[in-house]
Amino acid sequence: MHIQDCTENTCVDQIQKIFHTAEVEIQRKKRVKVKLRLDLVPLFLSYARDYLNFKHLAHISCVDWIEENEFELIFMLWSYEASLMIMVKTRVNREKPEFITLSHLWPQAETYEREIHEMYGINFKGNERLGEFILEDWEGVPPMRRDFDTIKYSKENFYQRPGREDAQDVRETISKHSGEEVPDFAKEFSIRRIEE
Amino acid sequence: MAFDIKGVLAPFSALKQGTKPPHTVRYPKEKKETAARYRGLHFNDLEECIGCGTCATICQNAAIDMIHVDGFETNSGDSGLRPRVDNGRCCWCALCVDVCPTGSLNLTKDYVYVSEDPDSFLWMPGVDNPEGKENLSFQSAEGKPLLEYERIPMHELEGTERVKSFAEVLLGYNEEEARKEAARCVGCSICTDICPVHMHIPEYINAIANGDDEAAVKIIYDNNPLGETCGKVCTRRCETVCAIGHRGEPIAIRWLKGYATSTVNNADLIEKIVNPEILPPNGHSVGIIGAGPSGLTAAYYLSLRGFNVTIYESKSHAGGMIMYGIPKYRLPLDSIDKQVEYMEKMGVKIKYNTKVGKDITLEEMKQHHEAILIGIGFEVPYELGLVGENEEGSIQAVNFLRNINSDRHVEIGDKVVVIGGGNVAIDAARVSRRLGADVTILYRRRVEDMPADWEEIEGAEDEGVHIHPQAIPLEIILDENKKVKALKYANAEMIPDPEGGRPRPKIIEGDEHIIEVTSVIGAIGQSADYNFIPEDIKNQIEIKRGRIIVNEDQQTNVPWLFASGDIANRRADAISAIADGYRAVKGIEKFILKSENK
Amino acid sequence: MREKETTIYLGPQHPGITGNMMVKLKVAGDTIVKAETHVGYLHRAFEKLMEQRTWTQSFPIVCRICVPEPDPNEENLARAIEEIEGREVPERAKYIRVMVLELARLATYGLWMGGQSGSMGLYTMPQWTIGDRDYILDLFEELTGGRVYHMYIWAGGVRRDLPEGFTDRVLKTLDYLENRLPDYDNLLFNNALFQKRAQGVGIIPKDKAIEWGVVGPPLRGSGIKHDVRIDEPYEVYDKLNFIVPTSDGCDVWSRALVRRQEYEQSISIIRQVIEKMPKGDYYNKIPNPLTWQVPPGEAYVKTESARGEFGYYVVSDGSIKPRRVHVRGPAYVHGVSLLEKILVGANIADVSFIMNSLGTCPPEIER
Amino acid sequence: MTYDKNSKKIVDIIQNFARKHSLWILAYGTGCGAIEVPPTMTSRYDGERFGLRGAATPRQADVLLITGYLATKTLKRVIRTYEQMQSPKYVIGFGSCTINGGMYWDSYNTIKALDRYLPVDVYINGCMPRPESVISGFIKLQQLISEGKANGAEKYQKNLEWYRENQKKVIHNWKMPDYNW
Repeated sequence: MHIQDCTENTCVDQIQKIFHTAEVEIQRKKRVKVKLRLDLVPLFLSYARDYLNFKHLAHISCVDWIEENEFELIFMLWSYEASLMIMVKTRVNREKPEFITLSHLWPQAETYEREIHEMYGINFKGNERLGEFILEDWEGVPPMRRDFDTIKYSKENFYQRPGREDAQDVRETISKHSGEEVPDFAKEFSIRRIEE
Repeated sequence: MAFDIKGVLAPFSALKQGTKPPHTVRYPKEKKETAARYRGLHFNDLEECIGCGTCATICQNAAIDMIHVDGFETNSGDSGLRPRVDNGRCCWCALCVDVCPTGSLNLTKDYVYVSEDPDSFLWMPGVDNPEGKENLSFQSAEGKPLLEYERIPMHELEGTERVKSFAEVLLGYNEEEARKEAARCVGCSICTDICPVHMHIPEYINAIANGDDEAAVKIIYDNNPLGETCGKVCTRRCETVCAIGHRGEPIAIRWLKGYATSTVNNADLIEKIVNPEILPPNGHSVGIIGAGPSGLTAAYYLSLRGFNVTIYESKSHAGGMIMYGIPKYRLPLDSIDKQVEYMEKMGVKIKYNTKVGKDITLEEMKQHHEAILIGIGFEVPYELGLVGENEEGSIQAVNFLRNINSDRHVEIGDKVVVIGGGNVAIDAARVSRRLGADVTILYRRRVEDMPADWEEIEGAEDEGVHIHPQAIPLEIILDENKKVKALKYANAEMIPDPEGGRPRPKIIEGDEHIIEVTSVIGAIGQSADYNFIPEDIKNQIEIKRGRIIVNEDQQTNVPWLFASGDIANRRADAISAIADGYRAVKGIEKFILKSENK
Repeated sequence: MREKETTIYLGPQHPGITGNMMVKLKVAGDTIVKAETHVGYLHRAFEKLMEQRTWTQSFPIVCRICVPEPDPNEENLARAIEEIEGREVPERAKYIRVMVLELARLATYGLWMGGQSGSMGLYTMPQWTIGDRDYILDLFEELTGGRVYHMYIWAGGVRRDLPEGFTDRVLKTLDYLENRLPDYDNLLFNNALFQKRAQGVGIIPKDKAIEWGVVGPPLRGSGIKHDVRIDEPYEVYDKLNFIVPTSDGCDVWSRALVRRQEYEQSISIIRQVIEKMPKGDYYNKIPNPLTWQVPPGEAYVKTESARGEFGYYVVSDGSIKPRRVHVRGPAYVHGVSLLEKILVGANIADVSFIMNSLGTCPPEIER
Repeated sequence: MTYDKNSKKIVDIIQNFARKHSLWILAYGTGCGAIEVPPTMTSRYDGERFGLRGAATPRQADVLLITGYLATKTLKRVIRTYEQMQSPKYVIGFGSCTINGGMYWDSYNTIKALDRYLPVDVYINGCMPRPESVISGFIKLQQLISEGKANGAEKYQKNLEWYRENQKKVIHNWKMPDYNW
């Protein structure tokens, strides 16, 4: 079935008819948000592409929800006919992140997957070009993961030009002058610059 | 495809460009003027800059360091530091310019910075390019400021509504307003230096902004156990130096403190939230005379440090001047009771109705305690020095306020004149208004010379108090029953002081008036009563202009005797008294523990 | 007879490569049999850096993502934050934004014309177009204070109001640029050499264009009429009259024609904007930038940049820093997977020619 | 080519005079600063007035313009490019990020101080530097050349081991031929 004049509402109805477990909502005009179980996503994407006419894969993104020990994968599909975007969201376990490739549906999905694999360490089964993409000789935690500390890494690995050690903290200077002793539980609440 | 003769010839039309003059900018011979808001190198007006470091905080490149510059010392209102820019980091986004609270940091038209030495790109705007002032280009004044310069207004009762009762005038921030107001703060901490107590202001404000009121309360109680009182009546010198105040309205530090502490409405809750560390008893004992702000503060922190503390208070309630001197519409009494109750929970013992010198002598106290802190405050009013002053209908403001706060009836009639221009005078006037009288304040100098808070003065005017500046009372006229009937006063003109001091009032001869009154309230100042101190000790300590001279530990010339509060500092406000009490804690601790080690 | 295959590494140091990337070519004779793109030479980890910066501090970073055309980046981040936060933008700011975006488009096309003709050895064209582009940069300098990185569009509106008499100078520059178009036409678009060189090269078949994720002028050069400004109008594009030019050739020439016509459309859009621009406020102030928390939420926003659809996926967890900003530049697809496909069968000499026609911009691929 | 300060003074002066008026820039846009190079080189600012020209290959080039931050991946190529260049050769650090990391100071993928890895003769500060700044940088380089002070290549040769050590610290997998210096 082709829905040529698919609107936000008909799109939601249609999806809910077929995918009962999907959480579908209209985020705003021209944006439909679909939350799905991981194993249903490939099915849903090919359904959206072939039956709902969402032919354009606009984006694949990934968010690290480290607090919940999960990665969120987001697929964005655009229908040029309906001028509508579906945002498909699903969660992957962070311990053993795996998903299957979409390059059979959209060849350019391969590029997105290569990047997400490199930056988050998610394995896309079936994608043969996973491996070095943007980084070179990278060892250790994939850098876009939240537990990778870029400031620490940069400090340890790159030479920083000396000469700025004499910088003073305004808060400390003033409390030293006035004799104020700031307790530790208060220090947590100071608006400070980015840790250097 | 056919041979496209036109297409082959068309490009040759470019040859006609050869006749046109080139548009090349012949740099460096010919310099193109940069645009009016070009973002070039920085310039910092060192005099305007207060070293708040907001530029360093917002810089996403961590390009700005705060550095000490000769000629600028750390003092109230200036950290003494100035920004240094690392041009190896800077990206000229000019966020630092738009965020600068004083507007001292701007960008100039200069942009060429070429060198073979990579270490030469650290430089101090304003120090290294004093000529930059002439070349200002991208300036914060031009756009909308990034910071919020307008204070969230405080709700208060209408003037006509206020005079009907002693209900609190300021209604306080609600949660949303407090968060919004707190979020204006840039966290620079300039304000902490001028605060006599050096409260951790940026931290508790940011805690409020983050929605963590309990943390804010804990931070406030770290060095001020009367935070709630200060949140209502502090003279808030902090707000006078607030970085935001340079181009906008300062953060409402006092009201925010008031908001945070008012979220905790009983002593048990305070104990639960503050949960201070209490050291085990160390066997030493300290006696404190007077349960005013300074005495309570000292007692509280000494208790936390393991001392056995007893306060001797002549009246039936603790609080001193904040209990008996500040009208209820500014500071409800249950608020003080709550704070005192919390302190008693923390181990502070208060002996009420015990006047030192009468119920117990100083020598007797000395036998029980290793150190004694005097915090008796100024309770004896200055006399007006007018004829008829001691007759019926003439009262002293301090006594008047004390009686009112003790729920005693005072007869003042319906026409009151208050003499004086300080906070006590305004308090007396506003209380009289609430008792239903028409009130006039007579003050020697101009309104702008009045020592009272401008907010108090405005509040009084809103409530219908008439302020008559430049008026000097001459005589109280009595009726046949020796009751006050009228007041004679003269108008004055201001004469500039030849020595550069503030102008003095001088009576204009003949410009005398008589005003009918039912009461005259004097409020021209107070002093202390030192009669309880035995002569031999009095001879050893130094008393100057009514105040006991103490060192930085609040210690008098008699090592075991300490003094704090109004009798020891010239500012004579609650926050200075608290600061004295806090300092005395350290002094007493040092004194007792040092003698123990000997 | 099948020729022996050789591997050639084109770039990263190669004058014909746009930006800094590498294409590994397997060639038989001078015909490309297989192409493999290698990127990452410009990876600065912007997305990671933004997770360390506050929302306001992210704005100076995003404009570095695409060097020739930084404004769509600022626009996207601003619009994403506004969508999450529900912040209103004053009408005047919307018009100013459109003006800035269209001026940026003109500047980018100027650079593109120079690159496209430079890659076939026509060096007069860059002297003209890049020199003329400088007049647009002068306008930017006057408006924003910076020639290249503007830091002008930000959440809530724009940073400064228009300087006095600015619109007159914009119109004057537009007149100048419009008068230059016949010269450009004579030198490049009517040039028989360019036509011969460009036609039939770098084919993106119409039926594959959408499937391959092509956007912007290359998509329209394959005869498909799509443009974010029409499909999902942002700011005030729905109040302006303009056409979306297309061309059916599917080759470099078609893409050049599309851009050539869009150049004129942009000029017309800016003129309309100046005519319709209302007076009033230009910035709906954000709270204190040091403590500004954007409520939790997410947004995917798109802007039509000169090279095509620029998408930003922004997630906020309610803190003062972004949780995630994911940038989808048009070159992300054009410069990697698409290039690998359409280079097959082309000549080595056409590589840089085709890359230029796609508007490949490596800094936005790896960010 | 070696530089011996004690001899052939006049020859040096003539050589340096010739060198400073013919600085060919290697066309390698290593970073975002490359966007201000075309305006510098084309009609509006016309860098050819100073003898600046683009050169396609390292072997023809005199100046390596490091236009901004260097990702470690690019650094490897840049080192190789630099070593392929013929003396006399000069390096110009272009933009703040070559000096102390610029806005990428906490990035895990870019080097912060260029002079640890390559001998830099002149830094042009800015982000981006205007074409006028770029020209000023080249004028400064010309001045250094005529004074005989632009001797980065010599420094590199002398301290090769030190440079190598630094380079290998950030380039984890060194799979490059070592040139015979």
